[in-house]
Amino acid sequence: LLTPRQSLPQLDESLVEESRTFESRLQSLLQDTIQESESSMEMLREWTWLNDSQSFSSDLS
Amino acid sequence: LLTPRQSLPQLDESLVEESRTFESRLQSLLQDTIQESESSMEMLREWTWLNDSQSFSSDLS
Amino acid sequence: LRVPPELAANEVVTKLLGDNQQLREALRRSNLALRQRCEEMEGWQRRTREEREFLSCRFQEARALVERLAQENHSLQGLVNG
Amino acid sequence: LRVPPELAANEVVTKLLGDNQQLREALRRSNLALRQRCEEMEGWQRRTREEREFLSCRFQEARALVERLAQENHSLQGLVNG
Repeated sequence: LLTPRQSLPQLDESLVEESRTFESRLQSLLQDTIQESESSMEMLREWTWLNDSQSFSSDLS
Repeated sequence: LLTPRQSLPQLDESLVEESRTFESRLQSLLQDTIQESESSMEMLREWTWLNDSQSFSSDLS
Repeated sequence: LRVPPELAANEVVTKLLGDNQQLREALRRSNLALRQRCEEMEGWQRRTREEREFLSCRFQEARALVERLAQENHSLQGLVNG
Repeated sequence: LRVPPELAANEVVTKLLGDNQQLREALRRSNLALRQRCEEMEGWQRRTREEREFLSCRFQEARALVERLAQENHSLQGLVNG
């Protein structure tokens, strides 16, 4: 702890600035990651061909 | 801004406590999510059967 | 704890009170941001678990189907070629 | 700005200096945590992009293979059944 005899610590403006920067960086990173993952999952959700070919094959069995 | 005539604001200990709580909650959430996603990807990396059956089918063509 | 009237206009005290206010606000905002990211992450974690389960089932089905078709194909070729 | 000697022991000033110090430390820690999460997230984002590309290729291959095998089986069945 600073003793009151010393100079007052500067309110590190950069400390407050930095917190804003990281807050918004994390927010957009998370948003991007979620969006990317969901749109790629969208594509992988197309599996109708699996059922089509499955019924096709069962002709034989 | 508080005017100095008013009472001193209490140092809301809970504000400092809360920051610790959220920091570690986010840290473990992210760790878990990354780990889950990587171990499930591990499973989806097994595609040798695809090549096996691919060469099998090419007998015909 | 009250600020005594004789200190109310004191430059040092005013500066300290101002800093206190700013730091408090920054920390409060930071906590809010952390909490929001936690919540987003939790929701997303739930969704990806379901997705992965779905994906993993389809993946196993695809593999089983490929193997069955290849086997049938092999048998049919045997019949065709005598 | 210096704390004048006559205020050095003042209860209000001491309290404010202590509080501000604590808030500053908490904010610094919080910033560090945010930065670390950002970095982890960036690394992970890179890895999952590669994984997804791999996965998407294999899925297309699987689909093409299933369709080809089903088609071949169909032709072979035609030959077998005359």
